[in-house]
Amino acid sequence: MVDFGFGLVPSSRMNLDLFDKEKYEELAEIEPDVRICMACGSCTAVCTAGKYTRTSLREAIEDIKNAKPEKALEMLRACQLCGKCSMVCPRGINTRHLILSITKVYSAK
Amino acid sequence: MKNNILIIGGGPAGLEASAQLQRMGYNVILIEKDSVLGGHLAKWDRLFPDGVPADEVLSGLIHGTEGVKLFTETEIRAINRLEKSYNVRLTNGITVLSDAVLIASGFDLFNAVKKEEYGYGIYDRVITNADLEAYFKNGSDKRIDHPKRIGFVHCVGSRDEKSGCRSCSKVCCATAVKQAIEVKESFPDAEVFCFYMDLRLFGRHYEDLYLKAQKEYGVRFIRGRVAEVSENIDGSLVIKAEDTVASKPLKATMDLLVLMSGMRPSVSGKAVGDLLEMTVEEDGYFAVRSGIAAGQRSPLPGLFLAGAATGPKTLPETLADARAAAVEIDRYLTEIFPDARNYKQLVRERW
Amino acid sequence: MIYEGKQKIWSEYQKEIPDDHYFYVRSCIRQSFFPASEATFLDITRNKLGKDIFETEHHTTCGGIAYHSDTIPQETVMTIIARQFALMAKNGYENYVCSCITSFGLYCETMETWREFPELEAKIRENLWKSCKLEFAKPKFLIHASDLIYKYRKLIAAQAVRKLVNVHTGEPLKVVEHIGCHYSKMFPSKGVGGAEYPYVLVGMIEAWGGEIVDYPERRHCCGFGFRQYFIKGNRGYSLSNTHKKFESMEPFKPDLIITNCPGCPYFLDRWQYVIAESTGKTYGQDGHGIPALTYEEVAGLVMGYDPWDLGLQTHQVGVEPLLDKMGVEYDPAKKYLGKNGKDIGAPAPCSCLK
Amino acid sequence: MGKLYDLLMKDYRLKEGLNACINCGTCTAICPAAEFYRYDPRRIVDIVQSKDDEEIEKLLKSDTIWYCGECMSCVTRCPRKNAAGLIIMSLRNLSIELGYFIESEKGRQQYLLTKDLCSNILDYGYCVYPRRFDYAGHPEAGRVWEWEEKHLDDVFERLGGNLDGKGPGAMRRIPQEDLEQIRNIFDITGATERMENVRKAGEKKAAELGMTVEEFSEMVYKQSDPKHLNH
Repeated sequence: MVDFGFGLVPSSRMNLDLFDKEKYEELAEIEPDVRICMACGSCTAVCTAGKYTRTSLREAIEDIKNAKPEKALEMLRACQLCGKCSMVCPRGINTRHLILSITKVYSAK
Repeated sequence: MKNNILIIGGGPAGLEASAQLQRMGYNVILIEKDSVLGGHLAKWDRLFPDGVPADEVLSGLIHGTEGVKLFTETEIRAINRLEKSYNVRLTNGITVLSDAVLIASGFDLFNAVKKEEYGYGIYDRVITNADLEAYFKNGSDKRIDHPKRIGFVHCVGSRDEKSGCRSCSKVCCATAVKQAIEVKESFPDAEVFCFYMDLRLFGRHYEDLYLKAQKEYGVRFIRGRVAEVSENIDGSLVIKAEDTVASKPLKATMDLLVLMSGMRPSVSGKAVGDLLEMTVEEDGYFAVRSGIAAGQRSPLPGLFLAGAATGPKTLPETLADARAAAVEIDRYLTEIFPDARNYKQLVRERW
Repeated sequence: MIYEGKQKIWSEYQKEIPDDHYFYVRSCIRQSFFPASEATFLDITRNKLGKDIFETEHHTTCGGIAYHSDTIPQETVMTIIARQFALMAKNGYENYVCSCITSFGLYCETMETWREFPELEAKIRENLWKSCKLEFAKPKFLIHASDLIYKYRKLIAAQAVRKLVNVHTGEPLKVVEHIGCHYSKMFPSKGVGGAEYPYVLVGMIEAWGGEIVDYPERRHCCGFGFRQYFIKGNRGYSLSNTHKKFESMEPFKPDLIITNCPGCPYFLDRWQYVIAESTGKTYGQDGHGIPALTYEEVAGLVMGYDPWDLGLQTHQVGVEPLLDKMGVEYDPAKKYLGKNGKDIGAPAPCSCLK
Repeated sequence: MGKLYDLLMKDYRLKEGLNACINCGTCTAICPAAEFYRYDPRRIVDIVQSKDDEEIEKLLKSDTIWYCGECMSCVTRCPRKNAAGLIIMSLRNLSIELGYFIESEKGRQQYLLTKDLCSNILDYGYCVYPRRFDYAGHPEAGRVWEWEEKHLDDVFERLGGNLDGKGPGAMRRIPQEDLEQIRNIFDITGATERMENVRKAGEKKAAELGMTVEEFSEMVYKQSDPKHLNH
């Protein structure tokens, strides 16, 4: 193989065809409120961990829906489960339970 | 008080205004260019937010027009303003001397072919909101064959200066959410996506509909306008958008894509307006007399407007408009019109 | 795919193309990499179609590549363009035909900007006089050279000795068209067929007997990207965009790619080579690539020009499978000969791409 | 608010290219650069229309504005008739004028681009000149170019070209008087001055990095930090 000094580079395009519907249904089974997030960002705005690390529940939910669960787990790794997000969610999502559920479902191999 | 009132357009606005004015004792003449009454409502299956059948609403409206002189498949050939009244020649040969005229010419659905990059009329599985309603009503459309993934594209011919349509069409967001639910009811295994810029769910119960679509039907809402559509070798569609919440481009394969065609000013309404030299605003809809308090009055005395002739409206808004028009017409015909000596002055003061 | 739907759109984007008397301006990239294409174009228009098409040795680059690599100011490129236009007028022409798509787009943009900002036009007029002592002029018609071939596609078909048909099966060849981005993406009305379903190349293929295949990434850029190619460190961008197109067209098994932009055939050709040599992947049959030709080359093939006179040997992707399908007679031994049969060697073989 | 924004607004490309953006993302959705770089043209437009000088300055000094390939595909898509590509061009223009371009790895490439492309134009009247397009620097040009490069005169003669010849034809020698006119145009429209400034900025940067101009050029030509790319 010839080395040209450059090569194909990775694409940022999210491919919804890769979305794992079964896994998502598994998550929605134990935490149905994952469906009702409006991506308003209130959770991220008040996130204690988000101040110092790249933590965002809003992004994590998006990542799951955009077929990037590994990124979702990364987004939640620094979460301390302080629960501030559950106080501000306009849809009343039990965010702590959602975070725990995401970790549980998507960490399992 | 048996003034003649001509109402142009047999859609919801025209029907409701006819019914109200008939009840007040006026002699109402309603003309409709199509062979059936109801306008777009006649082609719709169910209505947001609570899913009542359009047929039911329409038959209620038609029922109320008993006694109204109704001419279908009839348009205006010529219209002249006399001193106070309008002399109108219809295409069916009848001439009407009308003391007040109500234009309820409604809207046209945006011709989705014009949004070329979405491929309506080119790609087999791209349909419009109207096509989907027809499918719900008639139960068949060869383009809809057990789709597993269905996308809804908001803002087609709305909020789009490229297509010459800057304004929001108001009803499409709620229609998309309603149709997303219905399509999910028809195809429970399907994944359903809505691509939107802003969800404009402003009306009563609309937000509930949105919540229901997410919670009970698992509809996925993606904030990002669809940029282009193309066709795979198997006829499925590739759509591209940016998920603007994630700030990343995305693509998805769909078996069916529904374009939410917006509202455009009615072409036949515009033709009537041209006969009367009525002013239209930059957006193509008729101008009301002045400002937000003008209600249903046009700039011309005795000439009134109701419904989507003055811009996109929901059905309840259109009906409210029609009732308001009836009240204003009544006021005009009782307070201004009869006073022959002071007519001009009264028009100046009160029109 | 509903063909009539496309026809409807095509009918809405027809531009006026004058009948005769053209002022021809060359393309930097086409001259450098496909000189025979320009020669063929002039031969067809002059000698086969009998048109008056004039070229002056005094014209230069329009500066478009430098401009789109952000190395010269807008005022500079506009003054160079004004100079080109002035040369046209000076030689008594008003129909400006350019070989380059970057130029074409830039001319359209420049004329539009002048229309919108007359004070800028005045400035350029002054610049032109100061720098070149030339009188400012604007073309009556601005057309791309592919517009001309499109206009005369049926006359060319009438003179053709063969069609874009597989002589062994009788089936039409499957052709992918690739339109240069700057042809109509900025000003859809300036291109034949508009921006979404351009007809300029489709019309040629239809007239010459081929079958167009439309694939999902048809509208996507070849990935040239000016600075994204010229600098080695950026070439991953360019390569990856072409790769994306080939991955998308692969299932359609095209026999041929036809292009109207000078750069695209180079990139669609050479990036296939790089993909093959660095990853082992090829997109044609049995380890071959898919030939990416200029529209002049395709016109020349149907009109019976010798493939080596057309310069098809300067493509890295071998064209022989295409020539075999079309029933073109060629002498493999003459492929790399110089003028009058001079032996000038041959390129080294590729390790992967056939 | 807005000294840099005001400077940008002097650029006709910005006047043409910036209407009110509604952040719909149709530009990013189809942008070749948004897919292969860490890049989002929608956000660039949004930053410019915010008129926030601090953010605009960051942009002007960043790699971000150099990712666009100027294919202008975004222009076809925008529902508000914005042209993200033109906005990028005016940002790049200002970044060069203010000397900010040299701060970023991608911006720095202007040093080589300006030198090569402008000298091609001034010396030969072409943006691309085959004798200056070397196989060593362009291995992707293929074995066929490796061969052509060795036999350029013969290949051009064979293919009906007129390489460095008199009169019209492909790659003809453009008369000196015409090249003089192009030089005049460069002089009075600011291109010559820009070339000088870019050259000086590059040489200064090379000195700062303790490199010779050749070493600097080599680095600029080949360098590509993985941070530009998606993971």
